[in-house]
Amino acid sequence: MNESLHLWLIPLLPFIGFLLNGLLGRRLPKAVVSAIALLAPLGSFLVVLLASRAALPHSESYGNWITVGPLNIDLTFVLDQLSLIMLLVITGVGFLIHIYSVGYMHDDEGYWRYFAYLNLFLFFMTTLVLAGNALLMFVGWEGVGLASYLLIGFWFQKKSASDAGKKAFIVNRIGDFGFLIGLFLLLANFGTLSFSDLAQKIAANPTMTGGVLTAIALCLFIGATGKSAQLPLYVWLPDAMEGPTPVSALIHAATMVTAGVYMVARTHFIFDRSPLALSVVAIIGAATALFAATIGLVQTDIKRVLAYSTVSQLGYMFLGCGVAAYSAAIFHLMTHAFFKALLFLAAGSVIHAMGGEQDMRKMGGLRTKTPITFWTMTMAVLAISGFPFMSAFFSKDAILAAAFASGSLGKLLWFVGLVTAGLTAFYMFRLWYLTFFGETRSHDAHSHESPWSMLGPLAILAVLSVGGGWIGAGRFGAFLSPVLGTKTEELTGSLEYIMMALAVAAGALGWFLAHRMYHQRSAAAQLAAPAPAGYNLLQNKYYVDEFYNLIVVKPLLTLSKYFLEWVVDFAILGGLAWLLAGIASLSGAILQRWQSGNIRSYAAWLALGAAVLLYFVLAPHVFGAASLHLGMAGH
Amino acid sequence: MHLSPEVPLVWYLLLSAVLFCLGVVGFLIKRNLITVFMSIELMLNAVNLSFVTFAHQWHDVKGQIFVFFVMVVAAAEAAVGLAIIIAVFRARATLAVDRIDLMKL
Amino acid sequence: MDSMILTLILLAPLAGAILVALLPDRSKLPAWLALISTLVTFGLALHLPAHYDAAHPGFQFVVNKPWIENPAIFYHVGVDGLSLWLVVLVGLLGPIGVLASWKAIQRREKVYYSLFLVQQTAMLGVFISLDLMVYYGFWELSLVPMAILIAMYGRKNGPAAATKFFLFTFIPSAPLLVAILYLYSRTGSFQFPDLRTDIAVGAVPAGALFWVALAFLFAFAVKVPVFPLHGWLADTFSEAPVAMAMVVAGKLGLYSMLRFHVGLFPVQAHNIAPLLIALGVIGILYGACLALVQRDYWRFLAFAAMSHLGLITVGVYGFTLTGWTGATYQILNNELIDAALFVLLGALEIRYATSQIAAYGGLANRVPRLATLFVIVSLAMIGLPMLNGFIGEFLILSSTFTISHSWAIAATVGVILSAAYMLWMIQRVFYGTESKLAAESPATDLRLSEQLVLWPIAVLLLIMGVAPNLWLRTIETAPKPIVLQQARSADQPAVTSVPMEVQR
Amino acid sequence: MNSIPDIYRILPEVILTITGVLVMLIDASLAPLTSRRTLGWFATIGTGVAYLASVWQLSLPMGTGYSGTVETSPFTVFFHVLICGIVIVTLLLSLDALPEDSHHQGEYYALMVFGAVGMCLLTAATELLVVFIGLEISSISTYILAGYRKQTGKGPEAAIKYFLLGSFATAFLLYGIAMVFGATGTTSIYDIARQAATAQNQLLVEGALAMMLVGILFKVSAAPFHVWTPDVYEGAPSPVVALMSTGPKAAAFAFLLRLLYEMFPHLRHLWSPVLWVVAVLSMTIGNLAALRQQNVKRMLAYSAIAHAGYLLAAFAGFGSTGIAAATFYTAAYAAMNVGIFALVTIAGGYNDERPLIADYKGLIYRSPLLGSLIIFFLISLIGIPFTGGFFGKFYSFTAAVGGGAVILAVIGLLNSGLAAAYYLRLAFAVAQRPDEEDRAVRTPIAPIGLGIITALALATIATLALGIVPGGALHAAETGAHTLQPSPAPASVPAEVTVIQTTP
Repeated sequence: MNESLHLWLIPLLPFIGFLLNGLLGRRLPKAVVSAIALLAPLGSFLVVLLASRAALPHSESYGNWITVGPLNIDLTFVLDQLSLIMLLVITGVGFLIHIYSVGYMHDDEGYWRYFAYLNLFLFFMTTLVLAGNALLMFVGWEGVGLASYLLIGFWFQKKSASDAGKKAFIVNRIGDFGFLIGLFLLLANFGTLSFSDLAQKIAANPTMTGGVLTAIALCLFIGATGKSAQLPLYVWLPDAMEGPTPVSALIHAATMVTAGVYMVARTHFIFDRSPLALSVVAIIGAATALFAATIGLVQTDIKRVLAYSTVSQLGYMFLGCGVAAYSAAIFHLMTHAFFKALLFLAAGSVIHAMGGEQDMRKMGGLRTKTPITFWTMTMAVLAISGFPFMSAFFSKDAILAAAFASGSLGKLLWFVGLVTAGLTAFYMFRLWYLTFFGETRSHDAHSHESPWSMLGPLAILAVLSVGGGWIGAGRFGAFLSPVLGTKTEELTGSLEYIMMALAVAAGALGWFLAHRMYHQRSAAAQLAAPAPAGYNLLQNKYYVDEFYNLIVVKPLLTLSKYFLEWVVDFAILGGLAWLLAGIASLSGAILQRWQSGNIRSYAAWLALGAAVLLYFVLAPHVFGAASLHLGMAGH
Repeated sequence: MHLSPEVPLVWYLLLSAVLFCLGVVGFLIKRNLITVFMSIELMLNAVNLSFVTFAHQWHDVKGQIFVFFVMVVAAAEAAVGLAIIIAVFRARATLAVDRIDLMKL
Repeated sequence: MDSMILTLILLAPLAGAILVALLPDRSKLPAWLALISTLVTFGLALHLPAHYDAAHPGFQFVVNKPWIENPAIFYHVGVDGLSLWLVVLVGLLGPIGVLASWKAIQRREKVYYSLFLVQQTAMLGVFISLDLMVYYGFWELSLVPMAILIAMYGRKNGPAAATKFFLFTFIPSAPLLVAILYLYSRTGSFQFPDLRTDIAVGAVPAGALFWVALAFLFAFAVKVPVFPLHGWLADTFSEAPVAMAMVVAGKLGLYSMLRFHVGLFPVQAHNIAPLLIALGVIGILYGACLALVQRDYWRFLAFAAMSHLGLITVGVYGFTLTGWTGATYQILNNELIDAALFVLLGALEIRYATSQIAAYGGLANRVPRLATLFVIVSLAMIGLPMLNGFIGEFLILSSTFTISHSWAIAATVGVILSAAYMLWMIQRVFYGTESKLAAESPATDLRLSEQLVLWPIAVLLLIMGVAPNLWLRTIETAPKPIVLQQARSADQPAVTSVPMEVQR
Repeated sequence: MNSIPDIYRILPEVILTITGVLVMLIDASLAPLTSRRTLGWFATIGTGVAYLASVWQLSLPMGTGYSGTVETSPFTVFFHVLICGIVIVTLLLSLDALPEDSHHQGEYYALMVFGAVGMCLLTAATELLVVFIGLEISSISTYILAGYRKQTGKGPEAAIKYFLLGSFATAFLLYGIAMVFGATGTTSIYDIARQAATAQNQLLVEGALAMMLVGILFKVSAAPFHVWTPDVYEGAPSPVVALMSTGPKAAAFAFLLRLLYEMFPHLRHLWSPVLWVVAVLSMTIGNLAALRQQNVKRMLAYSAIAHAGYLLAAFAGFGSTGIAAATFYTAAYAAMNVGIFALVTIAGGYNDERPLIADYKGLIYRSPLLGSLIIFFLISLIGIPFTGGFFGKFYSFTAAVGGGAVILAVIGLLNSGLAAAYYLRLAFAVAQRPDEEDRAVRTPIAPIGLGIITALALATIATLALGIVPGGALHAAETGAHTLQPSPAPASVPAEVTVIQTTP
């Protein structure tokens, strides 16, 4: 533990940015607001760079948060290879997106509020990543949920935006419910939540497998599915596109949604001990990937396509984790952050150019009008569809290889991954063609290129998307090994190349089909022709939202309104109280009748009372001692 | 021990109890205020009888003194009672006990 | 000074009440007097935590003078870790209540503020008195000002709600008094410390003790309110003036449960604990579901409060150290949050004169500060980490988890529902398209008197969330003896929050 | 032992009689039209002197006078003070309440004073004859006072009902006295106490107990014999009801205490269950019947019946605790009832112009003093702590629980919970916001004179004092109770019982 790296600065700077902008932003000029907002991520980024030079892992504790009897939670920040990479991605991409936002949100009257929330998000995300114990991570976990709620519902006048915000927060909360139960299990079984202690304790008793650990792992995974929009709880991410585009780029592509993957990686020592949990993670990952990719095929809103693409790519990462290739998953997380952020920002620039239009069917021919956006987006499209030597080519391939290498289930999941890779290529190039090629379908043709403050980040991200793969190709696994351990089975040389070839072939097939469909003929609904039923199903996102409404929301509301409120609260409880009052007042009324006002009836009651009293007092004598004659001998 | 010529005291007590019950029944049955009032006087006199009997039995003059006081009180009650009955008659022009039920419930 | 402080705290609001009653009712004079006397009380109350040393737990600032000799009633007051912060809380709620009703109450201010101060005295009396009769006296006295004010200032049907409120608490307090008298006839003392030792020693026969404990529990459960006995809550919240409704629910009942049920009858309380945990959890879910469908926001707040009080009840009857500490801390949190919500909704009612949620919509633009504060307080209520709601919630749920997994999981579902109904509420009132009412009425944002109340509370919520140890250190000392006593008594295993003795 | 002259034993009664006679004489000599208020003041001063005389009696050594027929002891002094106090307050009340034109006011005051004589005599008597005479004097004077408002239809009806039923019950009492005389040959309470246990014919003794109980329970308006109370209270003018519901009742209870604790302690196994049943009946019937009552005076009549029930509960206590509790309750009850009826006189009007609860709506807005006092007395009647009512009930139920009648205490307290419902209905009607067109708002309240002010002040101070510092009154009640204990029965009555003890 050499000298302190002031890790607390990393989350604190964005928090100060949030406070300044939040409290004073309304009165500050835009320039000052953006200055404060930009300094925060830049500052944190520099501190992270400074800290990366030190010997890792490095943990600092800043005193005690909660101490009650046996429970003892400290404020500890841990910087190791895993959190370093995450921090670099968060603060780096975050900073770029902040710069982009200056341009994108320039004429929005809630300008200061937007940047305050963005800084708040960075504060919580950095806390989540740096957290040394699970409870502190949970603080960051719910904090980013709050930030996403505020940012999705940024334009709160729009009912759809505030609805989406509420939906995101509640679905996240359902995930957090699982996370909490996991925390309680950990606390109940190990008495502590600190990751290092947990790792020691679990390592300390190897016999403890099955039951408890699987339960903990699965509960934590429920939390992850909530936050990272995996199959059961993914419904909030597509609606989250109601928020401003840079928000989608930062939160719903690069950083927040990856928190689930980071959490699984951080607690890999639990998942490793329960194969069942791992296979569940893998299956759900692969299933989500395929499921989201199919929906992505038919979306007409440019941001919805990217949203489903994110869900699909996250599926890949969980597939990676599921087959215990955590370093591959994190590698894909990093590369995905770069090209998906770029895709969203480019889409933002396209929307900006189209004057707010998001429907791809009304776009076209932007290749000439916005060349820089076109070229940067092309880089990203190539990267994501696994074009050889682009970033995804390396990271996705690592995951697929790891999947293929891990048993029969792995091979099935590998095949699903392969198909998804093809689909990914198809819908990305579909987007590419619809947006940039063919003649412009929109009536107001004055779309122009975005200002440099937006294009700069695009360029940087394009470079990272291309180069990202090279950085980690060979060395990524080794770099993360001290934290995540090494992945033993490596494919033999020839098998690996076949894998690569197959992946590239799938990508090419996807491109070719998209080319045939959307380049020669400009009509968008081509794909609908062959399978109208399928098209409608996909168009309506498998009716999942309606299904959830039907199964959960509607019955809950009707139950509580009609049964709980009317029957239980009003009829039974209220009725009971009313009944008691009724009996009392009824008997009161009867007793009142007793006062007939007639003197003789009063006297009758008096006499009756006297008789009863006499009877009670004299009874034992009259009957008991009948034999005793009245001994009144007289003289 | 032959039966002494006098009537055994217990008969007097039974008589006074009967008179008392007659008074009570009279109070319940009679419709006219005056007769109701008289039945109360009857009850008081029944008690006087038992007082005298006990005084004789205990050879103690205290019982008879008690009787005098009871009579005095009965007289006072009669004065007041009749005054009230007159007031009721003047206010309600009736002596029927059942008609005096302005106040009920 | 230490021995006098509690009597001073008790008499300050009473003196204020008499002063207000005597002086004329002109130009806000009663309001200013009330504000001064509540601030004085709060200042005095702050003296307590400053001079309370957590090193050796037990009652401090104790005053014990005989008052009546035949049934031996003593003026015996004192505070320990449990009641210390509750006294400070009542002190804090005083000025908040006065400021909250500054604009809301225009008529008969003299009667209003003197009764408000009498209510403060009664509540302070309940928290500091250690003689069961004096406690019972203040417990009943706290009903009267509340009932009168509900009757006088009721919005739609004051008297009916006031009678319901009064009878719901007054009738169960009858068996409570008989139980106290029975204990007195058995042990010859009303003092809490003596009773505790006598009962532990077995001076009272077990059979009767069961009924006595039940009588105590029944009276307190109605006051909390626990699930089936909550008939009065919704009506009281929708009829009572803001400053009074703020103080009615929760703390009196819960404190009494902790002190006079779990404290006096640990064995009986332990036996009945499962039932109460069940009722608590049902209360959480029941309150949450009903809050989802309420149309009037006062009733909404009533059921939301009931849901959170259910959680505390679960904490109280978890019989773990963390559970008790968490429950006590959560009482503080909840009262603060409810107070803030009451002030905010009161502010809305002053501006828009209706409490129907449907009439509202899109207010965020019209009253941005009010909206921001409402969001902050709601987040604290649903237990967002970094704010105070989360700490108590986590402590209670984690300790209950060690007791029974199923009930703890059911209680944790409440976390989801609480987010649902609070966000639904924020959405309907502040976001979305601007409603007719919001558009045309010339509403202004928060006034100084309201901001003066709300911003300090918001900051306090944050501090209590980030640095809870300031409070937990003292609160933790209260339940320790009971836990130790539990551990000593043979039949109960040491019920701490961690069954396995794996401790750092 | 009888060193002091007998006259001192009955000094208060003598002073009262002189005052009464003088009032009558002066009244006769005054011109018909001049105002009789001075007579009222004269009567009040006379009673005041009697009050001082009875306090002075404390300094006398305890003992009986007039060959054992009257007695002065702390017990009798307590009741003398109480009765004189009640009469003073009622006289002050009537000074302003009686309208100027009501004819022969002089007799009104004289009758009140004579009534006081009767009551004091009843409490001081240790001879059944004197008991009978005292009872009759107080009854007859109250019969006449009940019918004072001759011109209304209800006045005479109340008088005739009270008269007929009263004398009917007194006849039973008399028959009881006769039977006791028959069984023991003496009518002196102390002699009876000695001989009753070993009387030869127990049938007669128990018969006497039953018969005397009927007479006394009627006077106290306990349950089966209560039917006259509502009608008479409604018919009689309010100041008279203030006297009737407290004075004669206190005296009757004093005699009941002597009867049960002094004369027939050995029959406890008989009269204790009877009183248990009567107490429960009176409480329940009194409270239930009052629930639906709209007429304020009738409602208070039912409440008087209920309070008789609470008082009878004290008789379940053994020895001095029971007596002290009952004595204290008569004082507390008297203070409350006189207060509330004084207020009903003012608010309801002399001729009951505003008899219904609805007429009291919004009273606190029209005259805050009157309104808040009504609420205060109603709260004391409910039994809220720190008022006389609470400690009355508290001691009564402590005695009951001490005596083992726990169920009775529970029923009693649940009943007082039920009672809160109708008291609150009146309290909240007074506290409610009046809607303008309401009839009650327009009729102005009579200006409150000096007499009523002092009457109200005395009643309020008494109720508050008995609530906050009940120690003093309770101590007096206890010393009284000790004196009442029967002198220990002589060591042993000669074994063989001579059939007839012939005394010369």
